[in-house]
Amino acid sequence: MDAILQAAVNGLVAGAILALPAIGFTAMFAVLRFPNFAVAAFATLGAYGGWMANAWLGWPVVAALLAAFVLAGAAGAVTQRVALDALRPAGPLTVAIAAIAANVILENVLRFAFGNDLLGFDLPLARDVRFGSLRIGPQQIENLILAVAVMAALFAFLAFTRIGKAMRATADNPDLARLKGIEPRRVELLAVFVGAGLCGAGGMLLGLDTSIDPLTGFRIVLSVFAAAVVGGLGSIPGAVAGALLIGLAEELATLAIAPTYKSAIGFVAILLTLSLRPRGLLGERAY
Amino acid sequence: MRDRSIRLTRRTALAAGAASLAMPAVVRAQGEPIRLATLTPLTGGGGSYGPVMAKAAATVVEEVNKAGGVLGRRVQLTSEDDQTNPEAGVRAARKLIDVDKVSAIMGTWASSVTTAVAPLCWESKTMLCTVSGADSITLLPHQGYLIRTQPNSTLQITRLGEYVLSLGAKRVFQMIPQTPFTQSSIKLMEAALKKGGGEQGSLIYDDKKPTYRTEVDQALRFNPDLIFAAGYTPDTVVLLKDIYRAGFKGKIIGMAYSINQKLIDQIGQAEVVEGVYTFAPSPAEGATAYERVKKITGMDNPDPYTCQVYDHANLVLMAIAAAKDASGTAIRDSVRKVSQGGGKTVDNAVDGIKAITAGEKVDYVGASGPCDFDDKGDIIDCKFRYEQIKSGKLALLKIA
Amino acid sequence: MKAISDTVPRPHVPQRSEPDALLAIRDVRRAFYGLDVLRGVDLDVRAGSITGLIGPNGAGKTTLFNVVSGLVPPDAGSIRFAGRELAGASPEAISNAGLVRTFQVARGFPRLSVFQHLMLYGREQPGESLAAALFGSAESRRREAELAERAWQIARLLNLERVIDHPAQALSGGQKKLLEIGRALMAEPQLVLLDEPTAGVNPTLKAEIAHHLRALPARGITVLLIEHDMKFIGALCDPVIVMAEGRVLAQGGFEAVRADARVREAYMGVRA
Amino acid sequence: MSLLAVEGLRGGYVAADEIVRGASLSVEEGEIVSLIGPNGAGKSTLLKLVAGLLRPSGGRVVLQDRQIAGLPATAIGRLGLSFVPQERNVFAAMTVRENLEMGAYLEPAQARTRIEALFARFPMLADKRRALARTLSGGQRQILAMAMALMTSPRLLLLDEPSAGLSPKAAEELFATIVALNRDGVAILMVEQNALEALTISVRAYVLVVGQVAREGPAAALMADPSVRDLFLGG
Amino acid sequence: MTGWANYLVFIVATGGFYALLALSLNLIWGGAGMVNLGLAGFFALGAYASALLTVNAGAPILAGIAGALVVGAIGGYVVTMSTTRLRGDYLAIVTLGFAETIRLVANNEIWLTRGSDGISGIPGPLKAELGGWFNAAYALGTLAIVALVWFALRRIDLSPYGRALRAVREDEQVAQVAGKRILRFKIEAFAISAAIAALAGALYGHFNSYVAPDIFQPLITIYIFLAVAAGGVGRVSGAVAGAYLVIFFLESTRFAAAAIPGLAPVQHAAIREMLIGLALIVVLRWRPQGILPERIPPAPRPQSQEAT
Repeated sequence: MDAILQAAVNGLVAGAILALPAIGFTAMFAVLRFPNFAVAAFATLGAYGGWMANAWLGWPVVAALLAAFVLAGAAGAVTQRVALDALRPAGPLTVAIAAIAANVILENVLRFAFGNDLLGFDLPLARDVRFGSLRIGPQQIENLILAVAVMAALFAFLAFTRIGKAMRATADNPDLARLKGIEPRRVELLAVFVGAGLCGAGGMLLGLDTSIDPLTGFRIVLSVFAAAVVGGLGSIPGAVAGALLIGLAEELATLAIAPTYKSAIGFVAILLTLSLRPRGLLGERAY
Repeated sequence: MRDRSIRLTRRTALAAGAASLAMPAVVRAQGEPIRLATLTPLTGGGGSYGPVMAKAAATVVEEVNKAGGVLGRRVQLTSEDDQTNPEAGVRAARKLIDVDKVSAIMGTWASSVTTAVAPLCWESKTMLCTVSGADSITLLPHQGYLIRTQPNSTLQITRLGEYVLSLGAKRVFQMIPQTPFTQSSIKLMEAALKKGGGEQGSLIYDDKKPTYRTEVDQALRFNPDLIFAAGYTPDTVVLLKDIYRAGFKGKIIGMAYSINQKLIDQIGQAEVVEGVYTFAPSPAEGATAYERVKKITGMDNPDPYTCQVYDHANLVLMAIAAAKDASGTAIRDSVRKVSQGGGKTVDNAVDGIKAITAGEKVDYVGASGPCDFDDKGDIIDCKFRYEQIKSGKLALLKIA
Repeated sequence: MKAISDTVPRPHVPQRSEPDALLAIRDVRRAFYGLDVLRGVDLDVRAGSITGLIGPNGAGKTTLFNVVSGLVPPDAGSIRFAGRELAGASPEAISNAGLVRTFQVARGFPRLSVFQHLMLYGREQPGESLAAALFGSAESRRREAELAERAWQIARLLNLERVIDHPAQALSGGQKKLLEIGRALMAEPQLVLLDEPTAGVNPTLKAEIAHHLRALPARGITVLLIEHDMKFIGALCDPVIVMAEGRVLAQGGFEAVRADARVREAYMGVRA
Repeated sequence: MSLLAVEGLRGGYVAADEIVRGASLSVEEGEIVSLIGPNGAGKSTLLKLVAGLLRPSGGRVVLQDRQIAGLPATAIGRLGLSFVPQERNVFAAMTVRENLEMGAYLEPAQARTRIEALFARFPMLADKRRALARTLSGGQRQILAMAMALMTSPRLLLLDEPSAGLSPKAAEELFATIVALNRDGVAILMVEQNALEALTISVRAYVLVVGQVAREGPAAALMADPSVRDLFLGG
Repeated sequence: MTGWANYLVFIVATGGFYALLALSLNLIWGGAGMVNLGLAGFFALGAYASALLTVNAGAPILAGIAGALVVGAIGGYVVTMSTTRLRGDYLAIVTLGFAETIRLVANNEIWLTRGSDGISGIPGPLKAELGGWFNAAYALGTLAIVALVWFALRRIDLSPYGRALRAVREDEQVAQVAGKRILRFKIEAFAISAAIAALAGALYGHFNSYVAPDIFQPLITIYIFLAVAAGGVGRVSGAVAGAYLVIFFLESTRFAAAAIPGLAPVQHAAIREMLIGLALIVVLRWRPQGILPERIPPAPRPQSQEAT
């Protein structure tokens, strides 16, 4: 029983971190209508960005997180402008393939610059806090708070700012949005910036807890896709729910099956969702 | 810590560049050179070891060339990347064997790469010197074209089990990712512990996960007094952090190839790794060859692989000198003549070749140990090095 | 101008015994997001007729076509075609049962040639099995030759011979419309549903299309068509069915329907 | 001078396929003008050409002395012309209030006061300000769509079949709303299937047939003309 | 055979495996408009199936290859079943996950796959008899199989079956209305495509006598996408041409890498992979039709035509 509770706590923390890139992926999909498979590289880029800010410039975690967001977001926007935009008339699958190519390029830019060595943040590690038989790490709590804060900021951005509303409007009804004077290209670029930025923030939180190398993002990418699909592609609350679910499922599953199959949980979740409820938990296009 | 890793990269970059630029000119001047190659993981999972390994071999070749080469010929060393990936390894090996026509390939690291490349080597009569440890490798029908300087898993784990018992641990939990030696590691440890009345629990984990909290929980439920962390550096970093967070108070032991200075720097907090034991086939600490490797690489504690590949290069060059023939078969037939069986003790190829040319019998004692091989190509006995991390530094406990 | 029946050999369409309703629709209902688009449609299409389906925008005509052709399943109701219940059947099953439709905005396969379009619609293609594709079969070659012959004749008839190897995306709007009709002809259906066959077509071409359509019943092809051009309807269709607000309002000869007060109101938008 | 003058307008969805073939019409300040005609005559296409959603292939569109043919829809919107599409004319997943804000996306400064004014004018919207647009009834949705168009304080409103899909009662209410709006000085050009109802509230009307204006005149006169009725049935 | 000749033989054979993978991708991407981002997974599936059948069960090599075809087809069937009713993006995500899962299974089901040890000693056909000529003979055999698959796929392409498949690619709904059972076409095409990828894997294993999970990196899938895009999506010959173009590119960068001084090996490798990604984007952007664009086969002229 304790084991289950403990795994559940771990799963929720993992899920909260997973939620950021999952939101990013789903938000980009909602506005641009193609799956941007470069999310792995965006997450890795964010991890390196945060690390540079922290280890080189000595920035504190929150500032570094902002740096991670901005760097990954900028990379996303540049990728979109330079490589992907021109391919959109050829259909979403072509863009998705190009996004994979972009992922390979970005990952190798990092490899070129930093090599394959592991990097770690300059932060003290603390022992876990115990609540009865449950334990949770201060870093986890901090990550949880940061993840929730980023999500809250995102929801506030979408709910209260003019441009955030314009983003939702474009995802909802692009033709009408254009008619109302909302510049689609600007909104799309913003969506990519925010989406890739969230991936970057998620990547950095991941790096905080663990370590960073050019494959940091790749390791979680299947779980991210699973979270987005389970929640319903294009639905932001869905991505949050999906991420928590996948986080929980991955941790709980280690109690039942070999831990080596953790990565396969996402795949199974995707298959189950598509077979039983193809539009995901919350359906597509819901905000 | 960051400075360190960058400096390392830059230095290897310069070395590699210099090697590739300098070589052709020398070759033209000398006619038909002797061709050798390193095939190390410059990228991928072993990417942090390969570059230094390649450099160590390159330096040996450089020294020999400076001293006039072997059999009056220059030695040309080609360095390829196996990407820690057997498919890429096979493609690279093909190129080395077919295009570069090398007579020896040195330094293959991952067991899977070695297993994939070995058949190409024995079929083309190319010597293969490896640092991979999986038992299965020397059991391949390699017809003598393979030697390894790394003790095999059986030897390693048996010794480790004895040591663990000597530390007073009775309940040992092994946490290990899926690798070629995973099964044997668990089985051998189990057997070793049983002999001393110990007990083992084990868990195989996925080495690509960002956190191992639940896995650690599972380990703690076994109530171990020692955890054997048998992964590679990247996953062991994560694992040790999570073990620390979980408040584990028992002992931890791991392999020195993963728990090294890099890992300590990585974790960055002495407390987390304080008291962790490491275990490794010992480089011949204090041996003169070992001191040379230190100088070449600029590392305080050169890792065993770098030492081993340094030995590969020396052995191969001396074997060529002894056979008066640079073919793979010649190397196969004469490598044991220079590595063992008594004679003048030498610690580098320049001295060795001089002695051989003078008609002396030599016995190489390398940076990784005495370098004596049995018929299968396995190293005969080997010293092991036991260290413990004390305030962020690896402190030597014993070599035995 | 030759009508299709003059040049193309009659297909072996089994003659149906029931003389009357080839298609009988009863109380078909369909709602989208709570909006009732079809509110209980009842209509019959007599075998051998060219039946016109008219009505103001939003009356549910195209939705009815979508339901009948299987693209949209009905919420309720029955669709009997040649004695078979089709409600809820898959589009391909309906098509293979001999009921083929066209689309309002000419839709097709932009990168396939005119010839390929025509061939695609050929019925009974043994060559569409993997085994036949890989190993070839006499049966498939024979049928392919037969269909090719027919495709050429239809292309010639519709003046598409010149562009037979052009991809559909390179055709003019009118040619696309003709191709739609050609495809329907290739399928040798018992019933063809035409969604605005003359939308955006010039008067000359319109007459040509009417000419081709008029020849269909003689070949055993019954026609149900949606059209906005009343002249076209008047000249071609009998009977005419009027839909409004998701129901059938009137049915009968063109003049009678035109004179119907309810129909005039529906078109002019008078409300109760 | 007319508020809107359209001369010889041509165009369609595809350049090669003209649906509007040289139509001319005008709307004066403060008028309600109806555009009626049989199905497929090109009425909606004409509105879209005027509003800038489609690019005309020929002809002139003059809004208060300015040639606007070929300008993008948003630029035309800023000049005082608002278009209400027939379908998908609200942001379904956003609240009523957010919809209105999007209506004045280009003029955010005035948004707050205008929303208050519209809430005063349409109490239903005020009541439902936090409701998602997708939960509104058909009639309420049309009102919201028009209110969104009014957020830019247009001089001229283009309505594309506002009563399509509405129940008779809802349609009646909608027409009443249109009349009320017009009294406040907004000129209206609307396409309606519901021709008799539209003519009833209009000053003038144009009958469009195969992309050209076939008849025009005072609404009452057209309503009385039997040949107009015949037009719809292909007489 | 030694030296350059042997190296070239090796390249020809490897290019042949890539060509089969490209043919596999081309069948569904060009033919039916579906994508398979898990090509490496099907490649692995075939390699393991044949290796296990021949090494563990002692089956003859031909039986192993046949087994690979069957297992590949079943794998393709399973993957498409859950997604055929949905948009293509979902299939893309599922195939991505499939490849990763195959790798996990290969790594962990040690009783079956020997884990990351890999399976060595996979027999090669007539290896003993051919001796030094084995590689050359095998490369030739691979080429023959590529030619056979090329021929079969071209037949499919030009047959009524291929025509229907293309119709599915262009507009599923209209194809349905035209009476085509699109589900059957999509599943069949994907299963055949998966079987061809598996065939490539089986051939790979018997050539190199060794398979291991690490061989089947996701990057291979990118290579093949580049091959098909560069060769010409929808053109059977284009896939083969593209595959050899890519292998040429990959191998020549190995020699070119030394030309850039002052870089660490890691950086050389990074540049190579960057170039692959860049090339794919450039091709998609500026030469989407590839070097051999898709062709419309002319309608066969009927004999009676002259009469009219």
